[in-house]
Amino acid sequence: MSFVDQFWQLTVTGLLVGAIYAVIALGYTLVYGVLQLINFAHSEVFMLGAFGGLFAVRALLPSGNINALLSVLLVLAGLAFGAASGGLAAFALERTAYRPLRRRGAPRLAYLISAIGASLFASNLAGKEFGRDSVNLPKDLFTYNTEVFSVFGARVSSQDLVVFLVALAMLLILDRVVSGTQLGRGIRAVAQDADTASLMGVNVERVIVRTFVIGGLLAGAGGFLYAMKFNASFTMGFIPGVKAFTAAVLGGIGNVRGAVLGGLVLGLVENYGQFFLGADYTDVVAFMVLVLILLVRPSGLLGERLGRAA
Amino acid sequence: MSTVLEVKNVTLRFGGLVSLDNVSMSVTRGAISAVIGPNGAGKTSLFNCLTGAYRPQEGQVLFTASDDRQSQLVGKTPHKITALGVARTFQNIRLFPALTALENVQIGVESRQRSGALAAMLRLPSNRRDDRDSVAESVRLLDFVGLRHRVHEISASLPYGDQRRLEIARALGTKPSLLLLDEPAAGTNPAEKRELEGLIRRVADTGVSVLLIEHDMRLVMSVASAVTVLNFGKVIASGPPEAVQRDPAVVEAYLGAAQDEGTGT
Amino acid sequence: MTTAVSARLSSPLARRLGGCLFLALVTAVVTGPDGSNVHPLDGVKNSLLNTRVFGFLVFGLLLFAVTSLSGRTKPIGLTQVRTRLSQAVGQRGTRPTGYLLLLAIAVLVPLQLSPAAQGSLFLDVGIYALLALGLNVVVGYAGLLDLGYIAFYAIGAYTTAYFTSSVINGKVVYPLPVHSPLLLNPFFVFPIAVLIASVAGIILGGPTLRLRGDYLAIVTLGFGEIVQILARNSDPLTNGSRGAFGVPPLSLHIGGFSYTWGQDALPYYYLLLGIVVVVMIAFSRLERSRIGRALAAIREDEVAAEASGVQTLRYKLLAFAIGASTSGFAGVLYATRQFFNPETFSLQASILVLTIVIFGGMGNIFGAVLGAVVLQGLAYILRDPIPLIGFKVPDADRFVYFGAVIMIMMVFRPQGLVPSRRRKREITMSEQGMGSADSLGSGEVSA
Amino acid sequence: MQLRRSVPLVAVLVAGSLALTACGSSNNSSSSGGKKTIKIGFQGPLSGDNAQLGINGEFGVKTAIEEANKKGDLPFTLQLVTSDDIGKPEQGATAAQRLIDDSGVVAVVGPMFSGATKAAEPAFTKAGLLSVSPSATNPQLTSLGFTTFFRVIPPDDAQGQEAANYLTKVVKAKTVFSLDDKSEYGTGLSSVIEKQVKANGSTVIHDGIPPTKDYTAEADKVIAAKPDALFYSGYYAEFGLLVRALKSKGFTGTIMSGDGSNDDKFIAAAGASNAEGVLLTCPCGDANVDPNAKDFLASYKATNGGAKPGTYSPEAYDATNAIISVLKSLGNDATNRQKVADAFKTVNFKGITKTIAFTPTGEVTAKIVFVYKVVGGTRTVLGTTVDLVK
Repeated sequence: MSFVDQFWQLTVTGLLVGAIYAVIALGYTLVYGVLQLINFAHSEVFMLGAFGGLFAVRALLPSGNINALLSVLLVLAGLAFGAASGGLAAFALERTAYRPLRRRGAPRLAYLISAIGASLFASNLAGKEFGRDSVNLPKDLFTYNTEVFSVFGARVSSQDLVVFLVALAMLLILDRVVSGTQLGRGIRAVAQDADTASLMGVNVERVIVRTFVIGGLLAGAGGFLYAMKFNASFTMGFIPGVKAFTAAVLGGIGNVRGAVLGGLVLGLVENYGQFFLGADYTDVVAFMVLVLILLVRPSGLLGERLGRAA
Repeated sequence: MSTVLEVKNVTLRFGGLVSLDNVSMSVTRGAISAVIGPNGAGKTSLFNCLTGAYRPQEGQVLFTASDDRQSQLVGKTPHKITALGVARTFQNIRLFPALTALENVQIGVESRQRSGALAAMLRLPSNRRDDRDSVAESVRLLDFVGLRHRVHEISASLPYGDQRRLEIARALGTKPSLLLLDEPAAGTNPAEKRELEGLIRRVADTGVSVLLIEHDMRLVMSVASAVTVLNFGKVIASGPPEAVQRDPAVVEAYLGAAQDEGTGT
Repeated sequence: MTTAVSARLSSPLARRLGGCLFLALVTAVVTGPDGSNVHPLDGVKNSLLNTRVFGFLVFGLLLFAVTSLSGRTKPIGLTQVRTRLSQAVGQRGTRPTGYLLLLAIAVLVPLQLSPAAQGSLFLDVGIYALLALGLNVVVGYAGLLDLGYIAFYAIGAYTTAYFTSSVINGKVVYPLPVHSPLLLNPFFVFPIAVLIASVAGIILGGPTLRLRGDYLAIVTLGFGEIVQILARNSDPLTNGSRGAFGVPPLSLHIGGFSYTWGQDALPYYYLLLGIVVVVMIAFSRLERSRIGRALAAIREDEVAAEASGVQTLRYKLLAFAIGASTSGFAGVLYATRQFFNPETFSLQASILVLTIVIFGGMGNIFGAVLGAVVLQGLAYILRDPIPLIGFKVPDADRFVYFGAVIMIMMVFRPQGLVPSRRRKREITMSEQGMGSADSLGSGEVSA
Repeated sequence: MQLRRSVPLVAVLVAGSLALTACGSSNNSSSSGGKKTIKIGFQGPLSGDNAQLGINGEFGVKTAIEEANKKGDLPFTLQLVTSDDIGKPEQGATAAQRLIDDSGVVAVVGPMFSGATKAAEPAFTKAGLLSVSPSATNPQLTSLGFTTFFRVIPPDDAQGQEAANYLTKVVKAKTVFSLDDKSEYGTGLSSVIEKQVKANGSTVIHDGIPPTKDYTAEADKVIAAKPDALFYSGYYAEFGLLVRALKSKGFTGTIMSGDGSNDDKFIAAAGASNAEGVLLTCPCGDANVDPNAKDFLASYKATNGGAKPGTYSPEAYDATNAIISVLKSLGNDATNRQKVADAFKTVNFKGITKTIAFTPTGEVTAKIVFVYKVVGGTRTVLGTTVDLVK
């Protein structure tokens, strides 16, 4: 089992994980763009989205067999409910843990701690309400072992393909939103200079809330994808959260395309690293690469500007 | 007369943009010199090259310390350059806003001290001596710039003109042999300007060479003994103020700039 | 119609009412019955569709009444208490009597506590106070966000395990699969651990301290993770996740005198109290020295500091090394409680220390200690029924309450319990748009 | 001036808050309704990431206590006192001390995790308080001089050896991929298995992967190594995901895991079709499957609001019942910790998982290891290794 034999398999897996990292990373990067803050509670938005989508699909799941059309509809429903839960959670988060501090002009580290508190609160409350065991769908929406196609000999299951395509679609849509819509222009204006933006008639408060909600919608939908492929539990947010945060920094925090690139690079690096050094050292490799990249490019792969990138 | 600073063929580019184009000039020891030029002429870029904030692609900046040792400033970090004896102020005042006037100056003074962390934690005699010296020297400097009565005030709460002088005191604290002043008169009123003029002269009288960037021609003409004029990153004239003032290229540059300013921003 | 409703809803009073009622409902859910993953909404349903919810709504209305009538969101009495509290511990001018009184409390109160509370006072409060004091130098003084701080604690603990052995049941037990040829009394490990931890700090800081704010945060986070992963995976060196068992307790032999810190927590606590006091004195001197001023300068304006001759990188490195060595020192103390495993050195622990520092009041040594006492004390007290109400927080929900307290605290007092004066000024100024309260801000590169 | 006034204030605040901590844990055993109350402690992870395992144990203890109280043939009333150690060693000692401080506590079920056990036992030993772990399987634990420590579950070496024998002799695997979760439990188990597999003449490939959600890459790696069998040393949630990933990548070898995965939730996590044919070993009988445990199952559900027994619930139940049997035999001496601890050494109690009796070091004598197989979406007992491995 040489690296060459495994290369494509590892690449496919890496891109798949990377796409999910990227979807979560966007939430970090958008909020960072407008507030210059690490939203530490973003991982819990992701977790709540996962539960929302999963429970919705479970309630809708028919007892009989699932045909292709039905599975597509179920995935869409899960995405919608996941996104809605995530968006709602992000909205509540902004209202309770961020806005009051902004009104008081708190130092940046205070937001960080407030978000950590919110994160502890949300994840443990989810544990209380949804049980502390991991939950998954009672049956797969896609039949396993169905290889859709193979890329240079790498197997890609239909579920993986769906996860990847949906993630990709969300990334593209977000990119269009940020670069092409009025809301996107508002976000970019606030990211560059909140004071000037407000002088020029941008409602900064509203832009901030919407930025949170957009990040929440994405993370929520991403949470559903993740839960569909793996499972959901009240502690599920932490590790992907740290990874996605790393991805956002790797790409250049505040930079939308940087977050996507960072996510994919991190996914690939982890998988290649896992092959060479074993699973125990996956994170070591990932962080080593991060450090090396930051030493060469101190503000991430694509630099920082939200405005410039989109 | 010896020179304290020699700028030789300095060129600074940002991407395709040439900010400084083959600039050469020199500063005479003990004298007050000035760099003038319209907005965007490259004055602050030149300052940043002298103080290590920018690294020019070409050219040399040679500094001769009071002990006649010559060193190349290009490629050195700002604090190294300060340690050699070049101190600066900033165009848009950069004090440590939450610290007192005294503490601001102490930071400059203490950059020459050597007592370490352990000495500070154990409060060793060396540390106490350093502390005493730094307070005495800082108070002396505050007195020198006329801020004796403001010692314990928070720097951000000082009036604008006082902040300018405090910044000069902080720079003097590093015991420079060359002091670079970046538009010290910007935003000050006529009375403050007169005080500043006196202060700059007094600084020069203590043997510190001064190089200032200034917009205010009146101030430059009254204090400077040598003037270099920059326009579009090039030296277009240099010499004694009266000569420079009559230079047609300078007149042209300033008239053009004045028109720009009138119609522009 | 709708505009009228939304106008009414957006009026401050209506919004406050909504907020209070929302808070009441959240409280009802938090204190209500559990749900399960089979019926995910049952917990919420049973909490809200129940007569008890009226009690909470009344509470919400009361809250609304109190906050509206007093005309401000903060009850006045409490504010005064807080101000006095911060005056008592936040100022330089505190007189020796004040210090002595605090010290007397710290000495006498533990005698009244149960052994378990004493143990918690050492392991949870004391050690974390020491850790917070060290991190305060990094975050509070130098303004550097370090998320991998606990790694140095791990280094201290493993260094101790490497240099020591103990005798259990007549057998010599080495805590690690490898051990130093020269075995030492744990007291002699202190200097070694401090040295190794500070060297590790310099090795980490050297290349990375050039990075700005959040980039530094993520790199240090990575370092912390790497150290934990290495501890967990290097079985032949660290015994992996089985951890190190058999570090001997601290003992002192001077001439004929000898004393061993046994299993009881109290002697450990007093030793630690002494150490904490010494460290507090040392760090407060440090803050008031040229080094403290230089760090403040770096925090407030790095470019100006550099131009004033401050060797910014060197000072940051110094702050990093001081923080690291304090952490390493604490690691030795922790290790001498006989057993530890890599789980202790998790990212969550780093985050907890950071929370303590900021919760207590960034930049203030009293804040760091008070933060540890309050937060860790809270985590401990939540194990018992709340006095007066008699309500016992279910163990599994402890962190729901803990998180809520942190959040509420930061909302009402973002500067922490007892911020340092300098820090408080910086915060006020950054509100007015002057300077950055920490070097996390985009430290402008003069362009 | 203001300062002087504020210092006492601080004093009062600090002293008050600390005094509150003190009073919570100093209540002694009290008598109620004529019968004396005796407390049984429980220590385990009741909050944090591993709370579910702790709750499993707590519910098991609670079931046993309520049954005993209901029966009413004891000369005293039993009460449960819980102490949360979050499963972490740094909380282990404090959690233990809380139980020790409560003089009404005469015996403890727990600690559940090996790391917390190592941190807690010195205190239990010093206090002479009996502690019976339902789940700490690290082999080292009984050799560290903890005189009041017992466990009702065999250490990992027993299970590991049997599992390895089964794989090499019954499944006849020539190459075994041994994967652990890098936990104290997982690495302990995997190292025993690997040693035994090698001793039996087969090849071992080792890897470790800390709990994660994504086992895709690991599955690629396992498949590339082409082993005949894979043994996973870890817990059910991760094992479920691992099996899913392996099956989706087309792994056809034998998949096996140990007691940490022996739970119906594993089948849910893996998906019934993926879990089909997976083997599990456990030194325990499983309550949800074992016909002997039918009564327990009903009583557990009734006591705990319909919750089903999980991993270690039956062990916690058995440990508690063994303790109760000793308390019963001691009668009035049941309040004496030392006597309880001494009497427990010779306990002989037939529980639902096994007969609880101990070797002098505190290991349970019954080292029966069951092999389970997932058939048609449910776990079925194939038998004990004594019968299966010939």
